[in-house]
Amino acid sequence: MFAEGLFIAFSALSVLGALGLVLFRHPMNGAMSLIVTMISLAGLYALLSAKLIFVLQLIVYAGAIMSLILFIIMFLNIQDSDLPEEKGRFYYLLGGLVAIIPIAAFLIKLVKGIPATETTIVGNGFGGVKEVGLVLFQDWLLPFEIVSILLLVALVGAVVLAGKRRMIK
Amino acid sequence: MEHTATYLGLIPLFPLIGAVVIGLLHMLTCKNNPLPEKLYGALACIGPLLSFFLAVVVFVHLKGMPAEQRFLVHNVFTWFAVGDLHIDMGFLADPLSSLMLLFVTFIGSLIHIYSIGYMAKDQNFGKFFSYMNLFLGSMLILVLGSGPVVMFVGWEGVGLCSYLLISFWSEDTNNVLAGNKAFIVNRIGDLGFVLGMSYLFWAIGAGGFDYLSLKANAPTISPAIGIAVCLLLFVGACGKSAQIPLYVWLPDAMAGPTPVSALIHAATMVTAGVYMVARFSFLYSEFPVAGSVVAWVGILTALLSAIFGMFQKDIKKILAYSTVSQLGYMFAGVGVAAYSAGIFHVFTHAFFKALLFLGAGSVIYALHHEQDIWKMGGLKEKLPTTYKTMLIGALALAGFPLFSGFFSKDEILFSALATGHTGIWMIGVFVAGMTAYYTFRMIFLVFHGKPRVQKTFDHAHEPPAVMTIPLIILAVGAALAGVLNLPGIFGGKLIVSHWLAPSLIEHHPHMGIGAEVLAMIASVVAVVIGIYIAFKKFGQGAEEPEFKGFAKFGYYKFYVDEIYNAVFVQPYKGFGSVISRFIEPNVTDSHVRFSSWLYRKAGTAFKVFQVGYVRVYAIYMVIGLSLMSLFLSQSIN
Amino acid sequence: MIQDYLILSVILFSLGILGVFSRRNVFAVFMSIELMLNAANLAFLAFSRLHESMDGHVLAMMVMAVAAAEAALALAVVILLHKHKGKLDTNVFSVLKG
Amino acid sequence: MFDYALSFMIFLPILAGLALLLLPIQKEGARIAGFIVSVAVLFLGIELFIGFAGTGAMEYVEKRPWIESLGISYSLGVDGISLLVLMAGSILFPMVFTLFAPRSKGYYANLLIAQGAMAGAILSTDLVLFYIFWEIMLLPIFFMIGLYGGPNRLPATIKITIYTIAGSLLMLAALVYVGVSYHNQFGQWSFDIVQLSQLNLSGGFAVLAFLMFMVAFAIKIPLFPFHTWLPDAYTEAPSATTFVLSAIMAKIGVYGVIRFVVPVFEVEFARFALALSLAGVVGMMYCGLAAIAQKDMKRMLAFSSASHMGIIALGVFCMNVQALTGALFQIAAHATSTGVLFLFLGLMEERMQTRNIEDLGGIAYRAPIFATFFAIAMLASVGLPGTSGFIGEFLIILGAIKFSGFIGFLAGTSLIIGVCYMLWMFQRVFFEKSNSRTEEFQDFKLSEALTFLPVILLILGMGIFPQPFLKRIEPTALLQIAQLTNPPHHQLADKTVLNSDQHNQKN
Repeated sequence: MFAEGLFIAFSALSVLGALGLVLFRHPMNGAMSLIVTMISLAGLYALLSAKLIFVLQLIVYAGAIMSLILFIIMFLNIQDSDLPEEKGRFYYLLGGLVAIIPIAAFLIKLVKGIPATETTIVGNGFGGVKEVGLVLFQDWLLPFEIVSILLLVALVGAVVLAGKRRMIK
Repeated sequence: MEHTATYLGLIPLFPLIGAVVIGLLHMLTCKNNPLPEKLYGALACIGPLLSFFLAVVVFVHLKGMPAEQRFLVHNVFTWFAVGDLHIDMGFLADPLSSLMLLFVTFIGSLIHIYSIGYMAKDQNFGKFFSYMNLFLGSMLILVLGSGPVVMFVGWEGVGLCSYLLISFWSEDTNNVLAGNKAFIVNRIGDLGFVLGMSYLFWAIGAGGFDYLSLKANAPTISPAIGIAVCLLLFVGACGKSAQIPLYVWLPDAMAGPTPVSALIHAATMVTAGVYMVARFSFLYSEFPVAGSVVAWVGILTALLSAIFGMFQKDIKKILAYSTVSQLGYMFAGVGVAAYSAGIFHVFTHAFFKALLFLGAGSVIYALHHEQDIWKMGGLKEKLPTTYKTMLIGALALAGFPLFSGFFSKDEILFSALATGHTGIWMIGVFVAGMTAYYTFRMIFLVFHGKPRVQKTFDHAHEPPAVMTIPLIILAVGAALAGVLNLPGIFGGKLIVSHWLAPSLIEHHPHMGIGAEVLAMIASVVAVVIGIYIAFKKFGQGAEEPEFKGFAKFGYYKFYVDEIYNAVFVQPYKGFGSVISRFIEPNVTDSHVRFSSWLYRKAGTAFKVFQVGYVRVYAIYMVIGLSLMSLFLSQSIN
Repeated sequence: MIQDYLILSVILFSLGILGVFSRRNVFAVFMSIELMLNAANLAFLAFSRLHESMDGHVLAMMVMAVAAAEAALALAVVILLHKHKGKLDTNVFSVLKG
Repeated sequence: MFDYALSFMIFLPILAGLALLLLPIQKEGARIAGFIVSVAVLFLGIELFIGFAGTGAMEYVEKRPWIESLGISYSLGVDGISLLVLMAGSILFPMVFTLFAPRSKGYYANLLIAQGAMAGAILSTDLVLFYIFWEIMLLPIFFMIGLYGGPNRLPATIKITIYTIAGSLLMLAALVYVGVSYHNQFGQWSFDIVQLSQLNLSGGFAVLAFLMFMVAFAIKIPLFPFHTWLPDAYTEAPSATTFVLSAIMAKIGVYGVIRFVVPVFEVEFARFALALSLAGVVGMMYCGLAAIAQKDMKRMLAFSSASHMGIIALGVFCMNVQALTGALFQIAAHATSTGVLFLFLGLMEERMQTRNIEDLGGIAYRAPIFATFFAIAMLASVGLPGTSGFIGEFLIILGAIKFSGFIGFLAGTSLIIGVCYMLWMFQRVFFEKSNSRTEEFQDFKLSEALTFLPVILLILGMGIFPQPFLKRIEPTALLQIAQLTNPPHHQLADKTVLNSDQHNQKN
């Protein structure tokens, strides 16, 4: 019961946060509501016995990435006048909704076909650091290395892009 | 003597080799160090003279054979053979072609010699003789060809040379235009020839496409095809021999040097059509209808061009129209199946018309390229030889009794009468009078009376011997050639007709001797009246009259050239430019233009969706996904 | 129930798409993409739980790594854009317009 | 080595062309290399011509399986149909390298590749192999016009490329249809033309496929009304490329009809022969008329070339041995006459920087050798007896008369139409007074004269002694016509099905 209550609470929060992200005009507000979503998602991860990811979600996502975004938003010192007017966004929203609903309906229909399983906590260190680490370094070594290269490339790219400003001047 | 047949191939070959050698020499040296004219002159005369010599040998050889087997065939090599079609590069000498051979090579040689004098100091002396030799070679192929296709080689070859020589002084646009006209009109005739040959081949050509086989198979041809072939071939003859409606090129062809006019446009090439009809006598004699068409076209041409000839003032134009007119007589002759008479007229005409042209050439040469007879006069003292020889030529042309033209022309008219073509006979007699009139108009205006332009008269002088000697030789021929075919009433034996008989299929109609004499008297009277009128009007010297009414109409040749220009040439050009300016880009290309237009329009239409905002593209993607989902939802439950 | 997690994932993902569609603000678009990544992560983990296999966890980690890389690059781009055009409006960039 | 002569003729130029592209060679070196390669091919071609027996069957056959699962093989061969086309290509190609100021090495590489691909298309006896070479052929043309052409080259390039590719795609579809039909009838795959000729095709799809093939070839020939790419492309291409297009590539269209369409679609071909031959003569007259209104000499020659192609195509559609042999002969004759005129024109353009007819005049006096050579080629192009042009034209008209008197008459008008525009042009360019531009016209240099001399001799030689050529063509033409008039029997087909059934059971 407790777990279900938590699930309902977290899911409600995350949906609300997502809605806020979509609806708030100022990016700062959007970012704040996204953080809410992130944190409540972290809770959901915990309910799914993903201990490591729960932690990573909090540290990396809600912590590092979001603070980076917030930092940039504040760094740019965005005024209301900088923001686009976005007059027609509700029409877009409505149109998007019409387009999305069949997809969502289809996906939900698919999901319904999955055998019902309770989400009780799995023991035996499922989702723990050691276990995930073993899987990561045994079965997923090559993708892992590739991701590291991706990160490196992203790093270099960011540096190059940031450096361009000086070249333009 | 069994090698005589192999000479046949050599006869055209000598002038052709001459043409190539002279042409190469000229081509390679004319720019930097031109070779002396004497060298070219000598080289140019070797080929024709050798051919003449061989022609005599062949003639003598044929004469030694029994009359019914008088033919020599020499197939040099198989020219081309596809399916049933088998064409040998073969040469045939029979009485008909050997006669043509003799006078073509003879007159050709004389005119080559004459040209050495006439063309002196021309910067393209070598080129001229190269073309002349080429012409003679082609003409000999035409004459000797053993079948229509080989004949066609010569036929086109002489047409080409005619073109090249008419436009010989090619810096003057008018000359080139005249050359173009000659070639194109000839080609119209050639179309008829080719079509005629093709139909003939599919009708009876499978058994061999040479004259001897065709002659053997001719009776099997169906009348419809036969008449069609005859008429198509006659179209070819019309083109080459300047008959209605294709005669227009010949007067313009006088733009070429005068020896060219004499050799090509009077003596030899233009008579090729007559020769061809005679060659196909086995076909024409089967279908008298076709023959009548030929005869009527011929005599009408004779009438029409005689009318034109009466009003011209260019000495060469007068002679040109008289040539067309005489060619009309020849066709009237072969048309009424009097082939030997027609060919005999070809023969005599070659002498006297070549003579007249060369004489005219001498006059022109003497007067420094003055051709207007109204600017001449009284030249008989200055140019006595030319005058005497031309007078003989004129008498022969007019058909004055006992000169060569009299016998040949009379033979034709008599045959027309005897075969029941009274209309042709009457027109013929009338035209004979007109011929006498315009010929002597020319003679009187040029040689008699007082000089009209004193300056040119003073500078006039008799041309060198190299030019006058051919004149004298031709004059002898023009005066006496008639003797060869002296009809019975003069105690003659019709030698030429008998000689030609094995080659031709004809029957000699007979009428009473009284009718023959009466007919002859009629034409003599016409001739005398013609000469008398000419003497009355021009004999004492006359001034250039103002052309009015019919005379003006005649002087402008009934505006036929203008009509042709308006009806054929301009529409042709106009059609060409309509096609290239309008139809090609707008109609023919329309399917291409339409599809490219469609692509462009479709592109513009779809451009609306390319708003440039990535998120809109994402919407497209999601719309697609959503449609896919709708579709997929159906398949799961 | 696992289905509920997955449904939630679908809902969050749809909201992310809607955000991308309807917003012209670069940050909002960027963060909507982040939201979609998270929705995907949720699905990974839910399936991982369903099969009791930890491959999903590994994938979720990689998604995070990619998200981090993306964030680094995207934010660099955003800064550049802002410097060039002085605006955060995605409609300013429409060179692909046909 | 001689067993592989055909492969050599194809791949030697192609490989040499690719090597030129890769190696660091100067343009003069590329030109010499190209010349050497094309002369080597020429010698192979002459050897081949002399050794050709003329039995009517394929000779010098090379055959090895290539894509076995679809029955596609690498099979080459020469017979009377392909011999003269091939010879025209190999004899005329060396000229392209000796004339004109040197251009970049890419140009020569493209020329070589074009030569190899054309030889490939001519020699292939497998439909798929033919298709591949057919497409490769277009590639160097695309580059040569697009990179080295005149001022309006880009529209011309796009037009020729899209036009011909549209045609080839139709052909590809029809080709698949033919292959599948063969599989349905005989139970096995084959694209070999000898086997395909046993097909019995009927029904709407057969007609459709036939038309698709015909459109593809009609575009290449080009047959009226698909000729509209030609004036632009011929005018804008460099003269040597125009020469290649006109002398060889257009011929491959005609060749394709004879080789691949006639044996496979006998019934449809006979049914459409009248309409097609009408397209041929109408095209001849239309382009001939258009030629007279052109101011640009090259454009005029382009129309003249199209006009002649109409006549050649007519020869194929008349369905008798004279016309077919004439068409095959005329293919070579046209290459040596009208094709070569483009080379003359190229030299004139190089000397005078213009090809506008009105700017020229009096060249005959300045350059007698040039004028003589040009005149001989021109006379051959208007079909004067004694030159190569006459034999083919005469045979075609003769055959056309048999086929239909009306068509024959229209075909005959080519005698007149051709002369009209050619004389008109000759008058304005070579006769009349020279102007300041043509005053200094240089006659042939020795090297140029020597280059053209063999062709001039060939024009005269083919006109006076055509029999050695006709003798080699005729047997194949006879076979082809026999096949057209008596299509293959059904019994033969049944037998083959039986055989293939056994074959299938074994597997």
